[in-house]
Amino acid sequence: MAAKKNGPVIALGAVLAAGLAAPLVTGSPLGFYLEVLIGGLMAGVLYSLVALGFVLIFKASGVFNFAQGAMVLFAALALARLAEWLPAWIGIPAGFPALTLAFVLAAGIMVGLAWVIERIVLRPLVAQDPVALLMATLGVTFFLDGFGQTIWGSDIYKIDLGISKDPTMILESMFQGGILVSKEDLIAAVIAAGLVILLALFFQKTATGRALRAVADDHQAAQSIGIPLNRIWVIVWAVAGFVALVAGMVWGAKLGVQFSLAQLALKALPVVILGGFTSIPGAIIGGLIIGVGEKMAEVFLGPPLVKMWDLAGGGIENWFAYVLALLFLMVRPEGLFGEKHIDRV
Amino acid sequence: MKLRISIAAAAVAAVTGALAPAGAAFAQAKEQFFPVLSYRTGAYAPNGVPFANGYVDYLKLINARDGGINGVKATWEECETGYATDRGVECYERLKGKGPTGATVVHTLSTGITFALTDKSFTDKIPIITAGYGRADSVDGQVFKWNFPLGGTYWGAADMLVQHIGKKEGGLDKLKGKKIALVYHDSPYGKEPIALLQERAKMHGYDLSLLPVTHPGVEQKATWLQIRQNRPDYVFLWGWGVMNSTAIKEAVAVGYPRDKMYGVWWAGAEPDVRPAGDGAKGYNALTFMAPAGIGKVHQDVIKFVHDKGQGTGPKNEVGEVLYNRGLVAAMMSVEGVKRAQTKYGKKPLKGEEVQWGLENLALDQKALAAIGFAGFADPISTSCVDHEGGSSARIHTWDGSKWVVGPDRYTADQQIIKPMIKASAAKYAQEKKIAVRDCAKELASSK
Amino acid sequence: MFYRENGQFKSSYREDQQILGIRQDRWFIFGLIAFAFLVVPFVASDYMFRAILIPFLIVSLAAIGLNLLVGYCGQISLGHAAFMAIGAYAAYNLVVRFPQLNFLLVLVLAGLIAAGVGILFGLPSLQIKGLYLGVATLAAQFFIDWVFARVKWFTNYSPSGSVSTAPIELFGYKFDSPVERYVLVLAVVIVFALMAKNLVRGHIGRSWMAMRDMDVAAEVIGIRPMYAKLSAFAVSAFYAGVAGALWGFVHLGSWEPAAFSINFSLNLLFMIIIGGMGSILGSFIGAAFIVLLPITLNQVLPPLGALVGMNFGTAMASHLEFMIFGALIIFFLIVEPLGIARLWAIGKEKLRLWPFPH
Amino acid sequence: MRQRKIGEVILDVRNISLSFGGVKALQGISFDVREHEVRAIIGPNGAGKSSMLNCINGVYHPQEGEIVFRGEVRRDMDTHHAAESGIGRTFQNLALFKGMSVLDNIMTGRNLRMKTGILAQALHLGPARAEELREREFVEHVIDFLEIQAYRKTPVGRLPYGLQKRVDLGRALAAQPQVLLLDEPMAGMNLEEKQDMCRFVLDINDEFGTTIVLIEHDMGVVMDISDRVVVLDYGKKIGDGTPDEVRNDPEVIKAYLGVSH
Repeated sequence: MAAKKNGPVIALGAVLAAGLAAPLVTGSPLGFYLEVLIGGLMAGVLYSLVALGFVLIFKASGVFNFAQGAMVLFAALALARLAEWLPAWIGIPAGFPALTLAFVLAAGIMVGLAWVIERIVLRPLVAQDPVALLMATLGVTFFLDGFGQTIWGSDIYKIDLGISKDPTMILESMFQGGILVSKEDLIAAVIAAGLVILLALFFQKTATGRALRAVADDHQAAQSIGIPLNRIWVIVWAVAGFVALVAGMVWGAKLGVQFSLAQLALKALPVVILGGFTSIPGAIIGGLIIGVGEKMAEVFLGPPLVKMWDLAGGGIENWFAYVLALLFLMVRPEGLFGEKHIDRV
Repeated sequence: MKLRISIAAAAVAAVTGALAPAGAAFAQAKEQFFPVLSYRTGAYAPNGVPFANGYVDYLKLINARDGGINGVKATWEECETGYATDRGVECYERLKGKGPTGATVVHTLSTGITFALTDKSFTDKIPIITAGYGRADSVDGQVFKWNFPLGGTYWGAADMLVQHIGKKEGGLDKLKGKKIALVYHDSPYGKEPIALLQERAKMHGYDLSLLPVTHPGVEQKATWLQIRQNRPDYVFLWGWGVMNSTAIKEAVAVGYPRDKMYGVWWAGAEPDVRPAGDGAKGYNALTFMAPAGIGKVHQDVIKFVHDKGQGTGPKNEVGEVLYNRGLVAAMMSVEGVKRAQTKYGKKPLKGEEVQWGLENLALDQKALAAIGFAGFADPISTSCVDHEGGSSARIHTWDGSKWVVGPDRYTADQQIIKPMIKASAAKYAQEKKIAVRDCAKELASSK
Repeated sequence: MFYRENGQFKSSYREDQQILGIRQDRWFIFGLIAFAFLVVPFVASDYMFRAILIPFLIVSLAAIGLNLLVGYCGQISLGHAAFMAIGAYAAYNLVVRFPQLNFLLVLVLAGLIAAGVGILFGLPSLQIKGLYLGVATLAAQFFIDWVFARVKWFTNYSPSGSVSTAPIELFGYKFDSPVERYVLVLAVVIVFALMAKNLVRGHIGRSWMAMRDMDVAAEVIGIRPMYAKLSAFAVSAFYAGVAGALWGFVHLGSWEPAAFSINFSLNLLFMIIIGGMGSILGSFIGAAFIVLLPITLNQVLPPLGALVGMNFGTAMASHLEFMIFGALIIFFLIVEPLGIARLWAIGKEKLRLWPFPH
Repeated sequence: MRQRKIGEVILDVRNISLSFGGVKALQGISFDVREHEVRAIIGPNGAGKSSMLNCINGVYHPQEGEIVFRGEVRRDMDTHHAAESGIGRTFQNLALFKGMSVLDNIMTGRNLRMKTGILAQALHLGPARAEELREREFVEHVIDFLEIQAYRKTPVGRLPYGLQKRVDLGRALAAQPQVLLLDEPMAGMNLEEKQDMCRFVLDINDEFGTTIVLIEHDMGVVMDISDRVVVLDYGKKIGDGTPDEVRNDPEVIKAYLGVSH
């Protein structure tokens, strides 16, 4: 019975593992292979950060928050612009001090935003159909896109964390040509890991965090032990806003802060599908799988495909994540860490 | 409730406005109307804004300094396309009937919109200027009566880049076995140069790899990993908006030398390099018509427009690459009208009349100097057969704080491009069932 | 007072099953159609036709298609524009390769090809539901976009990847001017809207709605989920395909895959949610809302700003447009989560009693 | 008094076992149902009654055992096959199609018999129209029978609970099943509504000759209207026989009254 159910999962895993190993077998240099792997992991970290925001909100309020991407953009814009303006306004030195203060202010703004969203959007729609709530978050997305550009501007802005962008070579003795890593990527990974630890501590050790977990498990039970649902929602949206700020900072530092940041958020959907809608570890591992999968596919699978069918260029990473998530769904509908759901009649 | 009523009222107003015969009230006004399709929001705003500012500033200058185009006041209205084709079409439809004579000439500022409007131009009879973009085959004025890719096309641009690296290598024959990667925006814009690069690859034996980047272009990790693996000798960058700066950043991250990177002229402006910081040092791009810098026309803009508090954008952007290109684009519109006025008189002209002006442009160095564009625009001389009017460009290099223009001027090799244009235009004419003009005959009958 | 059904008796089941059971409704709709055919062509401007009416009608058709799937059958699709792309490219290839084909036939064939692809991407719906299914349709969106951007055959080896269509000709008559095109689109859309209405009031429509409302119960009374879901995907994709072909041939004239991007898909979804899920009329209302609102805001905001002494540039107007659009979506959801069509129905019910409160 | 005699065994459930994960919902249940009889399944909450019905019409697939329906032996049923071969069903928690009117809900019961294709439907061609009218006529008959004429066009969500139950019954009835599985048809009803429902159940049995398998908690009702009773407890069968036999079965008494669980 168990073997029968897990059969397809194992089969898919085997195919993926084989795909992962294939480049090595066909003679790609190990050093380069590792670089692609690292590149994929780094992209995956960024996906994970956005997916984390989705999962937090979905877990606590059952709302699929389409606006997470817009929140990332909004937070990043706030951070970048405040860091730029603060020195002129209050005369603190530009660079790290201004950035720190800007970070604190931006976090405050995200909390305020969470409060406003709860008040104006979620509260009137409480107990509505999930689709209506999803749509409402789409409305929030539009609003934030316009509002963010109005107050922060629509140019490309820099977030300068003061990290060198030049790559460094490591392990040159082990591989021919060495492995290229960028310090920026490493720091991004460290920040992401730090955030996850922080969240874990928050959920495990603080009273609020425990309350949030209670809500996630059972709304009614949580209410009956005296936790006001409204406040919980504000808190969880604020936490998601904070996660968005961190994601925006890391992304913004890497790519520059611009309107298009919000578009990357769509990638979080396959990530949460893969990881399960309610699982924080799922969001992280899902993000990494998607990141590695699509970079590997693009670099190693793309060129042969282009040759074989005489395509006009590769670009399969555009759909790879979704197709991967789809395949995965077909064999395991509840996601990696999701809860299984049985229909009752 | 109140909100809803006012929305309804607004909608009614808009509809009736659209229904009313456009411009009846202005029939007597001595005005020439220029629609301005721009994008000041969205993923491409960083590049769209300075261009639009330059364009509008020049029209303001014409009115403030010269009192209009030979006494005909320039009017304009901006419409936000967001770089989206359907919005662009809507904007065009909205603006084309405005002013006493309708839209004079339209700059689409997007290859996608160009494709869509080209179809409509045959019935609307409004010329489309695509200075340095648009469809390459529209050089053929016999098929594309209304399109004017003035000053250059992407086929020309790609050709010049190949010439440049050929020269660097010590001869085009030295390109044999070299590897060139094209990193391009995955849209008609980015795909246009492929045909020419493949044609040239056949001639010189270099190896071309194609690396598309999806809109908006912030995800290029895999692209640059491939570049790191293949180590092409040169990378051509055909990007727009945030894609360009991202490409440079990713190049830094994989350690690809920036001085081996060559951008098209839309990937060689300040917003493309500034976000990359020091990493952009050594990056090259084509520059056609208008390099960065201040010339006579800029001084005029500052004096007549900005100093009067009428500047469209911030003053310090005057003289930047894309701003200058906006100025040049507006200059082309105005010069087209001026030329047409010599035939039809100094009054508001119809698009159809301006088409003649654009087709008979003869802007030599002297004429350009007279309007303040010395050093900021190249001579243009168009005809019924050739709607491009000359195609030349230089390479400029970012030194970390400004663009440094290289010494060599390249001209597209028409021997290669002409037949491609002919073939492509003929295919279009056949698909669309368009009657091809006979330029020799038209010329004879007009004399 | 005026909207009352007193004295309108049904003496047969057939009469009772009419689409518009109430006489006033019938007059209203017939009047509207007559107005659209007989009056609009003579009074509207080119701008109205090309920038508003034609896109509105085509998008309505696509929204009807999506509504059949999402609103009637309860299967979410986040990638419906991809099926429009299939229709558009299918039509393009049919016309290029078989130039003598009648345009109406091309439309139907394009729809059928889209329906085939729709069935293919509907297969996951047999196993997964809700947002999970949304991912399957997103996969369709991105994969199909990619195919048309990459496989050169589909664009007839066009160097720029953009395709251009030939002028539309039907029975030797050329549809060149905006008015002619409008009438053509109007006729197609009305016919297809009527067919959609017929479908949803018949047993197939009932099997879709049964799947939507309670899939287990539907199975128990003998509705095959596979047939119901896949037929919904097929019909829905068929509509999208026809709409896509019209969008390409009649509205754009030339296009690239970006014309059918994910944003288009999301917009279609907005339309049916704002207009009303499970309502053909709602599809039209939603399409009107989404097509007209941004354009109207874009045109109305600057003069309104000028009235209060503010001068917004196009950038500001465009940001405001985003904000108001987002705010209105939220507003409508709060006022009536079931869409404008529902508000309309409530209004009609009130009108029936008017001027008496009970 | 009854017009139709109880006949041969029409449905035979043999040794059915069903488990979810580690939870054993049913363990080796066997019983039979004869044609035209009213068969009740009773038992405390969680006894596995609904699971039993779900196995019979294929919503759940038992791991062991077989189901014989009209001589056809099946390892497990699939829902569609069950419906097609004449097993109808109502639900414990209302499973009506909330977005549809009463008429449409009951019309779905006729879906099995409606065969016209998509194109005929879309174009509203003659055959499609004729079919629709024909089935409508039958459905009107059901509506008359259940006395819900006034609510034909009302969305079912707006009806009071008791009437919704009736619509649920009507939908199942419209399919003209040979065996009708009723899952707590009277739960949550007041006395009057219960009496109505009893009358309908008996009338259906009588007028249409439909065999009825019902789950019910109200012992009074069960004892009044059923011919034979199966008693389940914790997934096991603990009693089977006529109401009188069951009532006096010590096992059953223990399960119901004795040691509290």
